[in-house]
Order: sequence, then structure tokens, then C-alpha cells
Amino acid sequence: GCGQQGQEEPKTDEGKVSEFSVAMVTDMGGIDDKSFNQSAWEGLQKFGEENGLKKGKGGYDYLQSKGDADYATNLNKLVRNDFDLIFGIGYLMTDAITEIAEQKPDNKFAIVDSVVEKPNVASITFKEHEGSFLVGVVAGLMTKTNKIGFVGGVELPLIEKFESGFIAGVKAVNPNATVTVQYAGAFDKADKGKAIASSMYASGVDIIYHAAGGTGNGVFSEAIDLKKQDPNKEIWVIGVDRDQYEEGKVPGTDKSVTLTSMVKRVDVAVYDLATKTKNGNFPGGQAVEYGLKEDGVGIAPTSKNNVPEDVLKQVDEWKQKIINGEVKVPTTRAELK
Amino acid sequence: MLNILEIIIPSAIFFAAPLIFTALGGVFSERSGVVNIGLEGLMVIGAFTGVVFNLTFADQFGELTPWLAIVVAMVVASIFSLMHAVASISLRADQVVSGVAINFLALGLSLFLVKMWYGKGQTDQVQVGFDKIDIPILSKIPVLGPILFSNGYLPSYLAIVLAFVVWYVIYKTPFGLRLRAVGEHPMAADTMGINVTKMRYIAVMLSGALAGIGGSIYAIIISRDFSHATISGQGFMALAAMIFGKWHPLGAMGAALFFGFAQSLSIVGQAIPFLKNVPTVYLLILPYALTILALTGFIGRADAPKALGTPYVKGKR
Amino acid sequence: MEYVIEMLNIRKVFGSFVANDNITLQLKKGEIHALLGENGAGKSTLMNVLFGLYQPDGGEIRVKGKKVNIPNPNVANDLGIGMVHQHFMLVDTFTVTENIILGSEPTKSGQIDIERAEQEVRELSERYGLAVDPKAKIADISVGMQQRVEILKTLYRGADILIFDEPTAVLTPQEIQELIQIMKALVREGKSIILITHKLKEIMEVCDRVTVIRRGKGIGTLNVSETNPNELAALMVGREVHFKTEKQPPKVGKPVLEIQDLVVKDSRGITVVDHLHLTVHAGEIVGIAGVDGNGQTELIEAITGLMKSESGSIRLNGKEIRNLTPRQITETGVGHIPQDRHKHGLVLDFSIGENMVLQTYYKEPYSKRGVLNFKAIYDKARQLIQEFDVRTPDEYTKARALSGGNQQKAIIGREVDRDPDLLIAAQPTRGLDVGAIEFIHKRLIEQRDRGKAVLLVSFELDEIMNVSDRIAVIYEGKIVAIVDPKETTEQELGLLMAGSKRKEAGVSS
Amino acid sequence: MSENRLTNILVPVFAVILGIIVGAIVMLVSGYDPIAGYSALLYGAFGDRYYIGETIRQVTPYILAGLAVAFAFRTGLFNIGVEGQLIVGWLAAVWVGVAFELPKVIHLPLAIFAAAAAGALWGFIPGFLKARFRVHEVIVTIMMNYIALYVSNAVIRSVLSDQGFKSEKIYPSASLRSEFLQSLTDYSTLHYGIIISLIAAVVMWFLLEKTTTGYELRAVGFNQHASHYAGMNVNRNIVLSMVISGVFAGIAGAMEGLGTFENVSVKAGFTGVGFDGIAVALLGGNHAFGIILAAILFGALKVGALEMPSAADVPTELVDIVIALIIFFVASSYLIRLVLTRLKKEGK
Ligand SMILES: Nc1ncnc2c1ncn2[C@@H]1O[C@H](COP(=O)(O)OP(=O)(O)OP(=O)(O)O)[C@@H](O)[C@H]1O
Ligand SMILES: Nc1ncnc2c1ncn2[C@@H]1O[C@H](COP(=O)(O)OP(=O)(O)OP(=O)(O)O)[C@@H](O)[C@H]1O
Ligand SMILES: [Mg+2]
Ligand SMILES: [Mg+2]
Repeated sequence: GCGQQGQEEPKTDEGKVSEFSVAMVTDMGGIDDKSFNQSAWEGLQKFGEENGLKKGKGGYDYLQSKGDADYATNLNKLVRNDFDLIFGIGYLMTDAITEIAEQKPDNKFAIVDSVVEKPNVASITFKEHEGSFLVGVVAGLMTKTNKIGFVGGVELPLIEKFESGFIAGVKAVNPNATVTVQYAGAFDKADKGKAIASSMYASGVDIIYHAAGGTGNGVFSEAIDLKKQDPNKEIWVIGVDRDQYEEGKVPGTDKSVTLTSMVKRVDVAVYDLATKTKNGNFPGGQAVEYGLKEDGVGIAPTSKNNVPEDVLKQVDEWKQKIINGEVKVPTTRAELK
Repeated sequence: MLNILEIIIPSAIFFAAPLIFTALGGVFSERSGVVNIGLEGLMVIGAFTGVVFNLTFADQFGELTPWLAIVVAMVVASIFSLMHAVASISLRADQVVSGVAINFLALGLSLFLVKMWYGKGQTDQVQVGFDKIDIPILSKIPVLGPILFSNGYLPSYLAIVLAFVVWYVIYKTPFGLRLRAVGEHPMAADTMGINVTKMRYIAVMLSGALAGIGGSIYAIIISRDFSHATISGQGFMALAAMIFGKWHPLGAMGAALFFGFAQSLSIVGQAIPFLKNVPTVYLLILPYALTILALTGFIGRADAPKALGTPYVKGKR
Repeated sequence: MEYVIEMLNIRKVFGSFVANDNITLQLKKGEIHALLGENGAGKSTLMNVLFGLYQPDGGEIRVKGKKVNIPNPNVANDLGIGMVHQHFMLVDTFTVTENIILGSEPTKSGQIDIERAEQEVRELSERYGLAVDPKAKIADISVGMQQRVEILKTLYRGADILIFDEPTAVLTPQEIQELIQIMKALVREGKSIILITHKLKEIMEVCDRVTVIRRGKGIGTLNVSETNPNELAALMVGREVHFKTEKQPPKVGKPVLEIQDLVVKDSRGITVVDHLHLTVHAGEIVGIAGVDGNGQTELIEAITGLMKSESGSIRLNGKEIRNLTPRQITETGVGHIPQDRHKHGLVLDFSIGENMVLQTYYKEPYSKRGVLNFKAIYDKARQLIQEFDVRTPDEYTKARALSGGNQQKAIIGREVDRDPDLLIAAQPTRGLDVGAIEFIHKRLIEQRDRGKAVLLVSFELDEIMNVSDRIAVIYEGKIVAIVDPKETTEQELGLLMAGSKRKEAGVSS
Repeated sequence: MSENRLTNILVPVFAVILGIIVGAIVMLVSGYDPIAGYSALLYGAFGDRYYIGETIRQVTPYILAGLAVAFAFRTGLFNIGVEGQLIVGWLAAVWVGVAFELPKVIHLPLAIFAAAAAGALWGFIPGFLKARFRVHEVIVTIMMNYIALYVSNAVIRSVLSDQGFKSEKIYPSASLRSEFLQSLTDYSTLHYGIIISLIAAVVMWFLLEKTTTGYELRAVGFNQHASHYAGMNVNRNIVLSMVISGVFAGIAGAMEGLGTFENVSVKAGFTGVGFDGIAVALLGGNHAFGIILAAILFGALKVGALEMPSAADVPTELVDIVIALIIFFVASSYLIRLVLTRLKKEGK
């Protein structure tokens, strides 16, 4: 049966030559990781729906990877299915994209969260440090104990941007506050996240910012459990990547332990790039950086539920300063010092 | 120092609880002579069922949901363990291999179902979990109270209680005597009119049930959702705890608590000045290295049930 | 006449192999009834049918005149049938009491009432003079004791028909006597007994009637008082059997094995071989007589390098071999027929051919520069199979598929073929039937006559008396006497083995 | 005798067929189209030269992992640590690949040797502990897997990179990749490793079946006591067996490090190849030739599965279910044998 299938393949594609098609490869997180994969897919879906594309070949689609070995295979699969623009979501895809872009110079690729210097690759990165700075301001202003925590997934330069920006934000408004930093060593170990959160809260930390993907679920779970045990306890989590207000909901109440979230608008960036490419403006070889100015990062709109007006106002002031260039946010620990 | 213990011990207990349940399951199965390397997969099934039940029925059952979820996970995992029982008891399969198959199948099947039902790689977040509690009276004991009996979850304490129950069952009741006889010398048991096959089926299904509980409380308390990474090695840790504990319920519990302690130390350790400069990798490999050391050192001769791993064929000499 | 058990025309088939072919056995109340037959004749099978472990393919069983169906051992128990199995059915890690109550435990509110059980076991044991400690662990008690536990198991369940499957094969002479007393006591209490044994002497001593089977077929039932060992043996094997192996007087040569002051300690540090002296010359068979556990096993293991010895000297043809590796010792010229052929003698999952070169595979012609020469290996195997009458389909057959006797023949073939100066034979005929025993004895004597030294360890006094040229009695790790088989009696040997010093006759060594 | 051999071949074949049938039933019950699903699978595995290249690439480490499991198994040991041995082999190969720049004839063999040595070391530890302390190898190898994972991650972070998540790319002189193979298969990640793994299969067969070392290893595997009585050094053979098994596993890691990825990155979890090796060995009857066939099957299933979601909307996990079922049916071969004997009898 496979021979037949092979022959049918091109035929169906021929019928749709005029259409623009776009697809993405996720890492192991999949399109519902409540993080950048999901966000990217939302952007792609929006693009697809607005342009009347169908999900699947010739329209918009995604492939989920089950392991490192799948990145290249999945990207290649999309190339072979003649998608016009192919996204690799996440820094893990860097090598695979670099290689395939070289092999297939006529195809167009894009990568999120990393930079690939190839003429047929557009790179999308974010100024996570800027967004993290803002939530750092919130934390610095709202801590009661002057002890704040940061939980990182894996110690990567990327996550260091979150850490440095966050600490800079805290210090900017509250030089007395200390920030405890701990890395879980993984993005998918909720148990570690929970244990780290447990020890941080027990040692007096009242606000934890996590940049740890699925590991962060453990931070939420610990905060929720503590809140249920003692509803008067003032403890908070700051979400990352998307608005994580829902994740912080305390069952049986209408409260959430999510103080605010540092949102990273992968959806906006993906949508943007897909639109540009469709219109013939593919920014090949360029690295587009989305920061506060481009609305690529920011704080979640639900922040007003738990953050008082005046704090939000200060956040806005800092935001303007960063956009104006008055404040330069550090991206590494070295710059922080 | 005390403050540190107040952080480490509760988290050690909470890490240990799923291992205790599962390791006790392992004790039942292996005491009856059936190797159960499939504990990992049975935990996966438990975690999956627990989460899915919780998500589906939270509206109907409210606060009761997590408890019902455990029960359902227990039942489903024990039904799932029937596959291992049929293969290794009735079909004389190599028990280790059958266990490996269980592990593959459990993960494949549950992720397949997650994709089918939720259309994505992981489930939603569970909304109704277990509450943290301070045990009344006991938590008021000075020094020990805050360390041992505060900030815990009820299922964690149940795990410890259950270890004593299992000990009683295995060492004090006719069922336990027969179970052990079947694992040591099935033909002897057979000649005494004990149905070896039945005993082993019961034991394997008990291991499924307990691993199901272990998996479900892990998922409901800790990860709160189910994905490919929810259960990643806890079943093997439980297996190690069972062996480390010399196939004894209380030994298994002690080993599980010890692993929980090591794991908690590897996480909380970074907050302890003394351990701060130790590279994390040492703390990460600590439980595993200690297990190996323990097996070679203190308890070099852990005597496994004699008939462990051999199918019983009536009349075979 | 009243029969408590009647097994009429019982047929049992394994696959296409007929293990029991219309066998009939009738047991009278209060008698000891022997069941006699070669290895593999189908004795155990028949009894397993009676005990409900196997389902017969034909025939019927009556208990006290009533036709019954025995689907499992529980039913057999209920019918008052108990069985002491050929291979003990005891859980090593359990206590005596736990083993006895297993399956019908007395309870008190769900919990095993262990005190009551121990009390019952103690009473039962006293009543039949069994002297068993209810709290002892099985692993810690002697084989004879373990057998009493097996007997107690049946009595605890109220059995009045007892089946003993080769109970004496594993016992020392003293223990055998004690068992005979126990059986007599049981019969006095109104029990009936079926006794399986290869030892014709025992049948003559204790049984009332005997049923003989051969190759799955019933040959007939005789009154013991009206028959004799020769007739029984002939019935069983189907031909004449010589009990006394023919042999010429030995032509004793120079010393081959010289052991001086040998001390061996076991893993717990207890001295098990205690300053032992022994010499075996070329052209003689020295038999070591002794009760199990007096250092025989350790002595052999020390000679063959399987166990380290503390001090002393072991010389082979003048060369010190103490504490060399097993391989070095084999190469010096020691052959060894181990006690446990399944565990030590063969790799059961290897073919016969592969088993034949277990010690020589690394030498030419079986291998060259690390590569095996299968042609040479299987040629050798074919030759030995023929020479030693190993009954097997071919040399590629797995050793596991062979019967015990044939496995033993293969081992002997292998060891003899290496032409060692010293051949150590440990329990070489354990569990074998008279035909096979005869063959093996002949081979040992043949080695002696070729000028080799042979060291024979056996718990069977018959065998020791028959085959040896000199008998060394071992007691508590020492050789306490050396006697000439022609000048001693089993009674005297028995006493020596039990530790009583031999004062009267002059001991020559 | 030959009838027996026929059954031995028929059992895995039946197991595969049964596994595929039950997989189809699962798809039907879950509302997917099994024909579309399996067509997509086939296409994704063998549909054109690119896919064939990818399949062979996946088969390469599978063969070696299968050999590693089987080698230990044939000598009476259960090496569940292939995964960990593979990880350290991968790490060592890449380490050598990035640390030096040498002529290819030296560099490539050196990198593979390093992988073999690392795998050997990782196998040595459980082997030694078993020989010396009688610790069960299953538990130690499971523990060693985790240690390998964490140690390798730590080395990648602190030695092979500056707190990064992956090493540099290896020098071309250590790479198994080739322009030729890539152009042949339309830029798949196919590399020369397949030749190495086929050679390894021959080596395993020869070593085990034809040499005195293999004879000793098998004897010790079947019956330690008898081997000891026969003068073999049991402990040495246990260690040797685990070491050789570890060498195969370590080379499997080199295939990934020098061929498929050309670097090594921090892993969140296991690669799964080592565990799949158990399935490969089992289905292959623990024989070198069978392992090659089994590796091709599982490699094709794994690579082909990636086509299923897009072409037939079937989750890739279906393939994991099918693989698990196949293992299950092979393990329960008693059932298949029973049916086969029954069939044979009726045929007569
Ligand atoms: N479960 C079985 N399957 C196949 N064959 C069997 C089985 N049990 C016994 N046999 C065969 O049936 C025959 C009779 O065996 P059985 O054990 O009854 O002999 P036996 O007279 O007790 O011999 P021994 O004196 O060696 O104990 C033997 O050839 C044996 O191999
Ligand atoms: N459980 C079993 N299943 C299948 N075949 C068996 C079984 N037990 C024994 N056999 C076969 O039955 C035959 C006889 O075995 P057994 O060990 O009873 O021999 P035997 O008649 O006692 O021989 P010997 O007199 O040499 O001891 C052998 O060919 C053996 O392969
Ligand atoms: Mg026999
Ligand atoms: Mg018998």
C-alpha cells in the first residue's frame, strides 16, 4: 500500500499550490504545555483561521516531538509536505533548523527563542528580562517578608535572562529584599518544583517567580495547598510565559495565588511572522527581538485582580522607562552586578 | 537546624508516600514469587486514572473527589495488573519481560487516551486535591510535632499506617503465611492444598492496587496533571525500596522514607549552608548511589523469596 | 479382606509417554506395603495420582471401598491420605510449626494462633516419639528431622493412610532405623503405609507386602515373607542382578593422594575438617564412611580446590596442590564426580556434547586459539555416549532431557575419559536404580584396576562395603578408623560413624 | 529438532502479527481508521528514500542496544542498564569528538573506543558488584541509569559547555555522517553507523557461539555452580559479560553522538533506546540475526509513527502500544506455542 500512497501524495498537494501553508514543530511539551508551545500554536491557529486555511497538509499544522531525535525528522517531514513556512518552537530546535536550513535553501524556516544565522531562517527572540523586570517590581513592592524566590527550570542563558531581569526589578524598588534563586534542573519535574516551593515558603519567602515550565506546576500546587490549609496566609506565585491566573485558582474559592504573570507573546510573534511571510516580506536571516516596546513581553491583564492599583501604576512607569531606554535591564548575572 | 528539619522531613514524607504504597504492592507480588518490574507502569495507570477521574467528576463529588479518584485508580490499576498476572502466572512468561511490557503498555495506552480525550499531550490541571493538614494533638508535641505531624497530607500518613497493616497481614494471618509459602516453595504450598495460582493472582492484583494508589496520589498531590513525565522512575524507586527493605513491609517503608529524605535533601539541600557548595549532581545521584552502597554494604545478603521469578508448573520436577 | 485403598487399572499419560499403564495397587488396613520399581518406573506418578496432584487418564480409585475422585491434595487430605514426598515439601525459612499448619491454620480473631499450634505439634510429636522442636527453623534442622516434620504434616491433618516416597534415600543408617521404628509405631496406631524404596533390605525388614512395577506396568504383588531380594530385583529390572560386584584383589601401588594435617573451616569459621590424615594409593578404592555433615563435603571441596583450607598439606603424586584453583588441580590429574549432578555436574541447558568438554574446552583439539572446534567436540561426545551407554537421541540433545541415570553416566564418562590419576566419586549412585548402580560400580572398579586411585564418598554402607578396598571412617572432621571391608560389619561401621572409638582391633593406616 | 526451530521462528512472527491486529482493534475502537493509520506508518517508514534513511538511522542504535541486552541475557544476566551505558557512551564519544582535532582514521575510532570504554565501565560496576557482593544486577543497573543521566548532564553543563545545555558540534573528523549517504537519502540523518552495528552483530554471534570465551560465558550464565566445578572463573565471567554488554551499549551511544546528533545535550529524561533494546533483544530471540530483524521492525515502527498524526490523525503513542503488545505476546509465547502445537496436531 505504501507505493500507492506515495503517488497520491503530490496530487493532493498540486490542487492547493496557490495557498500559503504554515506549520510548526513543538518540543516534547506539545501544544498544551501552557507555555510557549501552546502560545505559538494559538498564534498559528489565529493566523490559519483568519486566512481561511484548513488544519492539516496545505493549511496550518503542527507536529509534536517525542524526543530529541524527532526534531530533524519532524522538520523534514514538514519540508516534504511542502509547507511554505516552518517554525521550530524552542531553543532545542536550534541545531536541527540550522542543518535543515542548509540542506534546503529554498525553504523558509523560523525559530523561536534562539538565533540561527542562515539566509532562509527568521529568528524570533524575546526580551524576557524586560518582562521579568516588571514582575520583579510587583514582587519588590508587594513582599511583606522581604524574602522573594525565583525557581528556574534548567540553568540556561535563556532562563538567566528571566532571573537577572527579575532580580533587577525587585532591587529597583526594594533594595532590602533578598531573592533566593534555585534551579530544578528540569522543565518537567513538578515534584521538584513543589519541594523547592515548599522549602522556600517555609523559610519565609512569600512570593515565588517561576520560569520552569511544567516544573512550575509544582510551585502552584504547593502554594494552593498552603493557601487551602490557611486561607489567611499571604503567599503568591508569579506565572510565566502565559497568563497563569487559572493555574493559581484555589479550589472552593474565587481566589488565585497567581499574583501576576510575565507573558511572552509567542502567539503575537508567530502570527506576525506568518503574516509577513505570506505577504512576501519574510525576514530571512534576521533576528527579530520582541520586547516591551513591541508588546512581545509584558504583564498579564489579570494582574489587577491581586495587585493594587498604585503598584500597577508604578509598573507602568518602569515600563515606560525601559521603553524609553532610561533603564537598561540586565540579561545576565554579570550585568546585574 | 530544627527549622531545616521542619522543611526537610515533611517533604521527605511527601516524596516517600507514593513510594511506600507502591513498594508495599511490590512486597505482596514478590512475596508470592512474582517479580514485578511493572510497578512503574502500574503507577502510570494509577496516575492517569486518578487525574482523569478527578477532572471528570470533580463537579459531582466535590471535596470527596480525590478520595474517590484514588479508589478508582486502585481498581483500574489492579485490573491492569491482571495482564501481568495472566502472562507471568498462567502463560509462564518471563516475569521481568512481562513487567517491561506492562511499563511500555501503560505509558503508551494512557498517553494515547490523553491525546484522544484531551487532544493534547497532557491533561488539564486537577482542581480538587488533597488538603495539607496538621494532625490534631500530635502536631502539638513540642519539637517532633512540627517536624513530623505538621504540613502533611493525609494519604502520606495513611501510607505509613498501611505499612504496619501489611506487616500484620503478611506475618500474622493465614493469608500471609500462605502467601509467603507460595513464594518460597510453591509445590509445598500446593501439596498443602493451597491454590498457588489463585494466591499469586491475588498478590499481583494487590500490587496493582497499591501501585495504583501510589501513582494517583503522586499525580493528584504533586504534579496535578498527567503527562509523559508525571511518572518517570518512581516505580523503579519503589522497586528499589522494596529490595532495599528486604521484601519486608516495614523495611520497604523505611527504605522509601530514606529515599524521600535523600530526594528532599537534594532539593532543599541548596538552602542549607553546609550543603550549599556541594554541586547539585552529587545530591541528585545520592539516593541511587546510596541504594547501591546499601545493597553491597549493610544488607549484602538480602534473601529474595526462593521461588521468585519462576512460574509454577504443576507436576514439574 | 478389607482394603483401605484400591487403585485399579490406573493409567497416566504425559504427552505420548505412558508413565502408568493399568497399574493396580491394593492397600490393606494396618499394613506396610512396599512399592518397588526402577527409576522412572512410575512409582511417584502413581502416588501423585493417589494424592490428587495428578489426574489419572484411566482406572479408578477406591477409599475404604468407596469410589472417589481426587482432584487436588485437599480432597486427599479429607480422605485421610497423607504423603511424604521424595523431595521434601518444606519451606526453609518457616518454622516447623508454620510448615505443619500451612493451609489449615488455627486462628484467633483472624490471626494465626501460633501458641495453640505449637502446643498441638508438640503433643503430636510426643505421641509418636518424633522428638521435633516446634519452634525450630527448617533450615537449621537435619534432614532426618525434616522428614519427621513431613510425617507430622500428614498426622496433623489426621491422615491414616501414609505414603512415603523414598524416605530413606537421604537418611543415615541410624536415621533409617529410627524411621523404621516410627513406621512401626504408626502401624500400631492403626495407620496404613505405602513405602516406596529401592532398598530391598528395607522391604524385607519392615514391609508386609510388595507391589512391583516395571516401565509403567504392574508386575504383581507378593507377600514379603514369601520372597527374597534376588527375586524382587529380578522382577523389578527384568533380568538377573548381581549385588556383589565382582572384583579382583587390588594391586596397590605408590601413594597418589596424601593428605596431612588438613584443617578446613566453613563460612562461619567453624572447623569442619580437623587435622585430617588420609592416603589413597594407586590401584585402590578408599571409601569414606560417615554420617552426613562430618566433613565429607568439605574434605572433597578442599581437595578439588572448591573451598580454601586453613592449613596442612594435600599432595598429588608428590606435588602440593592445596589451595590451587580448581582448574590447576584438575590439570594435575584429579577427576571429580560431584554429589549433586544437576547443580555441579552438568550445565543442563548445554547439549551433551558441550557438557562433555566442560573442563577441556580450552584445550586442543576442542579449540584452537580461542575458537571452538565443534567437530572435535561432538566426535568426542559420540564416542563417550557409546562407550558409557548414555541413552540419548543424539549428542546435540540438551542434558536436561536425559534421565538421572543417564546424566550420571555422561558425567562419569567425561571424568574417566580425562584419565585422572585420582578419581573422586561423591554419592555416585544416589537415587539410581540397581541396574544403573551396577554399571557405575563396575566403572569405578575398572579405574582401580587400571592403576588409578579412587576416593569414594557414600552414605550407603552397602556401597562402601561392596566397592571399597579400604574404608576410612570420618567423624567430626577426623578419620577415626581405617578398616578392611572384609573384616568388618555394618554394625561396627555404624558404631564408628557414631563416634565410638574402635579399641579392640588394631587399626592399620 | 527442526520443528522446534520452526516454532522458535514462528512465535515472534505470530507475536508481531497479533500485536498489529490488536493495534488495529485499538484504532477501530477509538474511532480511528486503522488502514489509514498503518498506511501512514508504512509510508513514514519506507515511503521514499528519505524515510528509508531515517528508518535505518533509527535501526542502528536499536541493533546495538538489542545486542547489549541479548549478550547479557545469554550469559544469565539481565542488563536493564543499557540506557545508562548508552548515555555515558554518547557523552564519551562526543567528548573525544570535540576535545581533539585529529585525522579521521584516528579520531573516529578513538571516539568510538571512548564510547565503548565508558559503556564498559558502566557495565563493569554492576558486574563487579554482582560478582563480589552478589547484588542483583537488575537493581544496580536501574540505579546506574539515573546516575548516568545526572552525571552526563552535569558534565555537559560544566565541562562540555559553559553552563549551557549542549556541547559543541563534534569535529567532522569524528563524525559518522557522510555527504554520500545524505545525498543518497535526500538529507536524512543516515550515517555509517549501520555498518558498525552490523559488524557488531557478527562479532556478538561469533564471540558467543564460536569461541571458548563465549562457551565459558554461556556456561556461567546457565549454571554458575557447574562452571565453578569445571574450573571456570565465575566472577571474572560475570564481570566480563557485563563489560561486553556495556561495550555494545556504549557504541550505541556513539551512534547517536557521532552520527545522528553530532553533539550531546542535557537530557530531561531517558532516551528510551536502551529500554527499547530489551524489546528488540526479546523479539529477536536473543540471537544476533534475529536482533537485526527485530531492530528493523521497531525502527520502522518508531520512525513511521511520526507520519501517523499528520496523515491519519492517529496519535504516535499507538506504536508504543503495538510494541508493548508484541513484547507481551513474545513473553507469553507459551500461549502461541500451545496454539501452534494444537494446529500441528489437527493438521496431521
Ligand atoms: N510431569 C511429567 N511430565 C512428563 N513425564 C513425566 C512427568 N512426571 C514423570 N514423568 C515420567 O514418568 C516416568 C515415571 O516417573 P516417576 O517419577 O513416577 O518414576 P519413579 O518410579 O518415581 O522413579 P524414581 O525412582 O526415579 O523416583 C518417568 O519416565 C518420568 O520421566
Ligand atoms: N517433567 C518432565 N517433563 C517432560 N519430560 C520429562 C519430565 N521429567 C522427566 N522427563 C523425561 O522422562 C524421561 C525419564 O526421566 P527420569 O528422570 O524419570 O528417568 P529415569 O527413568 O528415572 O532414569 P534413571 O533410571 O536414569 O534415573 C527422560 O527422558 C526425561 O526427559
Ligand atoms: Mg529418576
Ligand atoms: Mg520417584
